[in-house]
Amino acid sequence: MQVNGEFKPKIVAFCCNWCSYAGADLAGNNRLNYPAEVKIIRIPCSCRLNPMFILRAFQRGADGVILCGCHPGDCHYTTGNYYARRRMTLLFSMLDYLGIERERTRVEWVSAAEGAKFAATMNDFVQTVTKLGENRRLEDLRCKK
Amino acid sequence: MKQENLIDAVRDSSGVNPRKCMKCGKCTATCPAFEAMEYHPHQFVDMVERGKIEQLMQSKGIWNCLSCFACVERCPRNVKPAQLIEAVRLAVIRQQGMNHLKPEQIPELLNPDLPQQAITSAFRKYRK
Amino acid sequence: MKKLPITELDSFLKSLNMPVYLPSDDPSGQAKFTRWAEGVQLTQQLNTVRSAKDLFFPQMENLVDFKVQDQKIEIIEHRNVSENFVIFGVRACDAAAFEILDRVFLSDPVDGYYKERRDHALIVTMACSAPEETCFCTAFGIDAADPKGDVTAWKTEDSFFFRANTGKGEKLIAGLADGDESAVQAQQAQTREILSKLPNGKLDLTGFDGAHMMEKFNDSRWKELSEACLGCGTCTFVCPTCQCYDVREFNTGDTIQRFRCWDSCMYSDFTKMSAGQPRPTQLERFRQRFMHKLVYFPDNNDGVYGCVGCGRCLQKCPIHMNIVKVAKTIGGEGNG
Amino acid sequence: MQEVKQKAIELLQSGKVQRVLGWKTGEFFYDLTPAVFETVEEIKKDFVFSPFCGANLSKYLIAESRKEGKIAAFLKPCDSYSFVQLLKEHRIVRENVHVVGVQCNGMCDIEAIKAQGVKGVTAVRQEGETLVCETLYGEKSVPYAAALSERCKTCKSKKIVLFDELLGENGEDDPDCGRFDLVSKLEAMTAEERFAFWQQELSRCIRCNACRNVCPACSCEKCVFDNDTLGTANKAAANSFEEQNFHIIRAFHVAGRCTDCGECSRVCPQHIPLHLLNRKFIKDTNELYGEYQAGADLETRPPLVDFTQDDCEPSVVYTRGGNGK
Amino acid sequence: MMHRIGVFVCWCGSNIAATVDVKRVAEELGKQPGVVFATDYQYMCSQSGQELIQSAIKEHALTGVVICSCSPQMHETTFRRTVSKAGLNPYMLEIANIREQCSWIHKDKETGTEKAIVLGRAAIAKVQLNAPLKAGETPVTKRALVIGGGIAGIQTALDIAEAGYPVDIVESQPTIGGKMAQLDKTFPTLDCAACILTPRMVDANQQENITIYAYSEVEAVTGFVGNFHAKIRRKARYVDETKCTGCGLCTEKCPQKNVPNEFNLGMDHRRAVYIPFAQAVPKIATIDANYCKMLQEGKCGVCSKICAAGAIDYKQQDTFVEQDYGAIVVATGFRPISMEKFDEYAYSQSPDVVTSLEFERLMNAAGPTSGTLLRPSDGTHPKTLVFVQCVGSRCSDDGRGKPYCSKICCMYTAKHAMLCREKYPDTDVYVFYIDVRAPGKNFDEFYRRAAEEYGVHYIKGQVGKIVPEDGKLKVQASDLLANEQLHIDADMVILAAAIEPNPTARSLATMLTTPMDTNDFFTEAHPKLRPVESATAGIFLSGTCQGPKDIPETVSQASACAAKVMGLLHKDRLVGNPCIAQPDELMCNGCSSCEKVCPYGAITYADKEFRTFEGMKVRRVAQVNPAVCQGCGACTVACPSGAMDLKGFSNRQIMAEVDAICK
Repeated sequence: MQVNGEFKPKIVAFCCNWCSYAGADLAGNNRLNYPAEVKIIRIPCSCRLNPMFILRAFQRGADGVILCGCHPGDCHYTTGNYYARRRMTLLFSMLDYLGIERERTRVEWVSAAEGAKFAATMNDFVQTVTKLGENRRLEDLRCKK
Repeated sequence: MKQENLIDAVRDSSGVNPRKCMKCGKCTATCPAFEAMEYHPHQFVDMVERGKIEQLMQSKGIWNCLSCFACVERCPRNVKPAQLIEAVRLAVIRQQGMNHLKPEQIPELLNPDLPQQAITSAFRKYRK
Repeated sequence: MKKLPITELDSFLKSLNMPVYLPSDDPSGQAKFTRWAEGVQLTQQLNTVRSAKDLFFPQMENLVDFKVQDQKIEIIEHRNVSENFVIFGVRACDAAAFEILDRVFLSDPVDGYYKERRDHALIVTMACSAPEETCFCTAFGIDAADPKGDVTAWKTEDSFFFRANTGKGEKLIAGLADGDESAVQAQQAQTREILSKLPNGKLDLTGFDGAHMMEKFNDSRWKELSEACLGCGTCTFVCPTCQCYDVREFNTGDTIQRFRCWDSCMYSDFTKMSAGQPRPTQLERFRQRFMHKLVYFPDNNDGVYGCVGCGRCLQKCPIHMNIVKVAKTIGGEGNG
Repeated sequence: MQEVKQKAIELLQSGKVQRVLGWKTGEFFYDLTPAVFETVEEIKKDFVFSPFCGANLSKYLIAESRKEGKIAAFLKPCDSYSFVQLLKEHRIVRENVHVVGVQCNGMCDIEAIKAQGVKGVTAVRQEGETLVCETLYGEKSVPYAAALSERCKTCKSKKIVLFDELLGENGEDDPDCGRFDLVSKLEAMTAEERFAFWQQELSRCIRCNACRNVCPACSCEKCVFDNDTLGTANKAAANSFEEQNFHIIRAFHVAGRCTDCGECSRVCPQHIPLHLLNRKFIKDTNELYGEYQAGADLETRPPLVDFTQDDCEPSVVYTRGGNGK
Repeated sequence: MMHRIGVFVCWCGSNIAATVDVKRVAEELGKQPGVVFATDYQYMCSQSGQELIQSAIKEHALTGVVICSCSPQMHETTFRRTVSKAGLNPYMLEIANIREQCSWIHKDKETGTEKAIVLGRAAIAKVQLNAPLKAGETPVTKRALVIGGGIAGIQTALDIAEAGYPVDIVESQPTIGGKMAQLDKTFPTLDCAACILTPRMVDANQQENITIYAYSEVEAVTGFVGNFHAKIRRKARYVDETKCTGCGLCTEKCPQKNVPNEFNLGMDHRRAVYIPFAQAVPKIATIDANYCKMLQEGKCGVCSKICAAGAIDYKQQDTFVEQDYGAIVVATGFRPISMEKFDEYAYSQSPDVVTSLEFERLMNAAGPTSGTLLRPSDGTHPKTLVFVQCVGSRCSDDGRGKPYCSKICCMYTAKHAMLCREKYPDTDVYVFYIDVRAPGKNFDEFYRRAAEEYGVHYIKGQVGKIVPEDGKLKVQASDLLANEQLHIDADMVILAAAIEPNPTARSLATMLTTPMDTNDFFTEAHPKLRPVESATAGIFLSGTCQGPKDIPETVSQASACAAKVMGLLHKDRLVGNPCIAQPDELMCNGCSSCEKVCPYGAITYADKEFRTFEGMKVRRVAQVNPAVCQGCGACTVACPSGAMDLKGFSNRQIMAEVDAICK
């Protein structure tokens, strides 16, 4: 999205309820700033993230999608993030294979205690996606203004 | 150079954030050149933090730091005082313009009592 | 009859000063109708993978938008006014298919979207010189060596020959030099010779009519014919005469776009209603497609079959089930 | 070839099975249709096994194995992998199927023959390594190898993984078949080149669903792309996004389950090399999580429903494979 | 059905209102399709705020509620109760987090407001697709498991047991007691650790409701809150617990004398068969298989011969106990970090450089020197002692130490210094500190007494290096206040080593699926409001496994933890989470993908008959056990047909949120 001639990416962050969503809350508690372009969707576990949701986000105009979950081994549901890790690895690889910029998607493990990491991750991700510019390769023009 | 620019220059070239210092003094405790420095490592960090760069630049002590990196090695907060000192030296050298010391001049200046570390450090200081 | 050296096709198309669509090979080597521009070459292949119907009845088109602003809805209709355009190189079968589509879309109630495009089109057909074994246009009385259209074209070794069939066509080729018909006649004779040898060219369709409707409908062999059908839409989508569409909506976030898109009677959700699916199994869907083409359509349209024998479904069906096999299984004695 | 037909007759005559799943003759030599035969007469008249029996019969067994009585199915190596995968997913009632393994020397493709410039082919005969084609325009010859279906040129295995009886010799896996060569080639391209490649390929998609409907792994009761209540229905490939979306998700849904039978590419009326998507997933899972062949056995956990604690991170994509910068 | 949605925007005082224009948010969201009422209020969570919501629900016949406020982690439960009291299903509520994830991170009001509107829109989009949900119920096993038998575990177990519930303590060491048993005196009262701890150990042993599994480890835990199932490995002691009387004769006669005594931190030796200390509970001998000649070489058998009770059993094997529990308490404690990486302090070069815990043993009457302070190197009486604070604590460097303050060092160092000076007035005692942190009750007074009454030299500054030379320890340090570098020849140096969580905690956390922080301390469910619960329901935290603590704090947390456990065990049934997986049987094809990824084994399959156009057909379809499903959603993605969905986080709901956010 262009705001006053400046590109502001749309970022969808899927956060698992137990670690990363709480980590995002902690970032808030500690007043750690990160760009407002990041909007968080709460999911119970990183393994709830269906690849269809990621593609849907891109279709609807997202420029970057990030999944945050508990660190491997710390999943609230024991093994959810291990499955998420494989699914996302393969999906990202496929997107890359189709020539879609590989930096538009990311997975980061953020625990409930890592408010600072959450903010830093979001800052970095927004910066990366801003550099890439608007998502053109996986866009649905019908959904663009 | 303006004051703020100097502070930024020192912070940038050292890559050190002096605010991380918790003032434990372990750097000073560990410094082998303690006696030769009018501003001891922990003070040095504090002065950078307070922006007293020009005062440090005029200090003789900065040339007495051996760059042994003991303070860097032992600092529990990863503050790296020696790198700040190096950055201040650089700031001084940059102001001197092209007044470089040539490597071949160094042997004449050498004193048998000078520690090896200081020679290495001298190269670092003057080849810039 | 007008004549144009092959080498001058580009300058001729350019001189027309309107959009021209012609079959051209895409990078994968398949022919498809492509908007002509400098460098777009006419294909050497017999026919395009998809028929020319796309140009009048595109696979998807928006009909109307419902724009949602807060709690209000604004309705925006899509009525694109077309400019005149030329479809160049339509084979006899596809040209005949236009007439079938016309019967559907131009009869009352007229489909405005289709009519708009149809009215603005000039059709330049291209006679066949090398039919494939899958061709059976002759079964429907189509002469591939002398197709219809506003203008008919023949392509020989080095030249195109054009004959105008309508006033619009006349104007289109008015600027070209006259040419001798003998080359065309020679080619026609040769083509007709091949056409007479087409393996399915004499497909016997007797009995496929309204009078035998229930007999055909209740034939027990639909089961074995439909057994292997995958229920995909390949045959319908490559077919030049299939004209069914679905109307669906897409929510872009602030606008509901109502669009229509090709549908296939082979799909399990075809004509699905709130009460359910009127043709619940693949057998019924399969039967529908062929009954429509061979019985219902001619019964309602002066005996005109809903097939032009282009052979695309014979080539493309993943399991090689097609209208010829159906006609031969359920149809007339003459198929032997 | 006659041996196969003989076996079909024998099985039916002996009462061992009540039906036979095989291929039925067509109008031409190449347009064979999968068919269920119930009488010896039908078999004698129409059963055929030839180099044009490309269609994978396994998927039909989902429905056929649930019917009364036992059915004999003739499965080629490729088909047998699909069969085992379907068994693994509890889609086929095993006891109702009598599997006859048939060896295959690679199936021919009429489109490959036509791509050699042969038009109007009406009949064909094999003479050594050559296919002699009778056409409307006289006789033409094509090397047998050139007539092979694309997928058969990089055949991964001639092994029939499961059978009740076997006609001919069982073959073996061919780890050097080079089936990933094209994938590697694509990986080595830049992201821009890959994007251009796939745009050009996928833009031809007409969403006829042939790839999905033929796929033995796509055996869902209802596909997500047909599901109106789920909000994922997608009937027309309205634009490049929907083309990408459909094919990415379809490939993802069959990842770890796709046996690489190649039917998707065979049936695509637009010749989109869809198998290259599935092979990408297979290549990735092999490289990242260890070799895995769907349908090779009934026990091994497919890579997407498995994990190890030290699996690579998704960031591996940023640094791995072709230098897509 | 079109929902009638109410939107409630909370100011949270100025917490939200300062950077989000709440009025505009309410106004904008009020225009959204389906929204029939929108308002803002200062504190939605207050009594009057909740009443406002309730009256709006009734007045406007709302069918869905969106509250734009703080994180759902904070008040989701509160607001669910609120809407439920007004007659709405509690799951017809969605919360837009506009505080933690919006107002608190954005400084610009325009930015904050815009984002709050988007987040509100997403919540509205989601609530449109919400369906009333009803939670299932599961019974509660009225028994608790306490992992770790230190003072924290003992206290928690005693409190629970006294409330009448059975408790099992699993302790990996041969005796309960933990680190506190190794301490000499305790600050700030200077009462002896053993004197206050051992009676509690005995109580635990005698309490009828407590079963102590010492020398045991938790092998596996399955299940969920109220219904855990644990497998406990009882390691072979080679001594029959039912026969051993704890007379200790074997521990005197065992010929294997050179086993480093871990209770005294290796500063003296014990036998291969041993009882860690006199007051051990249970007081049962244990044979150390690594050193026992009989077990290693098959020769010896002395202990067996002299044991009157016939308790020695060289053939003993590990055994397993399996038990159901309603709640699990983690009390795995801490240990001092290794000093290996701190070469500058010469810990590995000189035995006279000791850690504080070692110093505790050197001062303890039951320790290796029987309570006389002697230099470990030569047994002489040290004259000059240097205490170094914060060794490895507050370190943000490359992984040598820990970034946190270990909390207890300031106080125990003051205690050590004070005790030294008291017992040996001829000593010079220096404490090098960065800050002295003494915020507890009577703590600062205690520290000041050390400095003022006992003449301990407190020097602000750190020790830079220690070099052992000529029997002395050359200490080089800084005195920041005098701006000097000090050189002290010390006889002994005592390092206040940072503490770290028990190394087994990480694997336990994985087993319990309980989150940990980067330092391997267990994370509490909320740092302020739920300090003794873990984020995993039914798992509670007691003592230093959650973070550094001194004894009084540990004990109070242990009791708080017990109270929470009792609260849980008191319930007969637990209302479950209704947000669980649900298969659409019409779409399920029974492929088993979902079952393979379910961590709880909640999915089974059944052959069911379905009416189709071709008659009745039997298909294999997935079934979810609602009592076992925890709602992670792994199955929903494994399912290719989308037949498996998650209530409360359905495919359509999440996609609606995506759409609303990207709009």
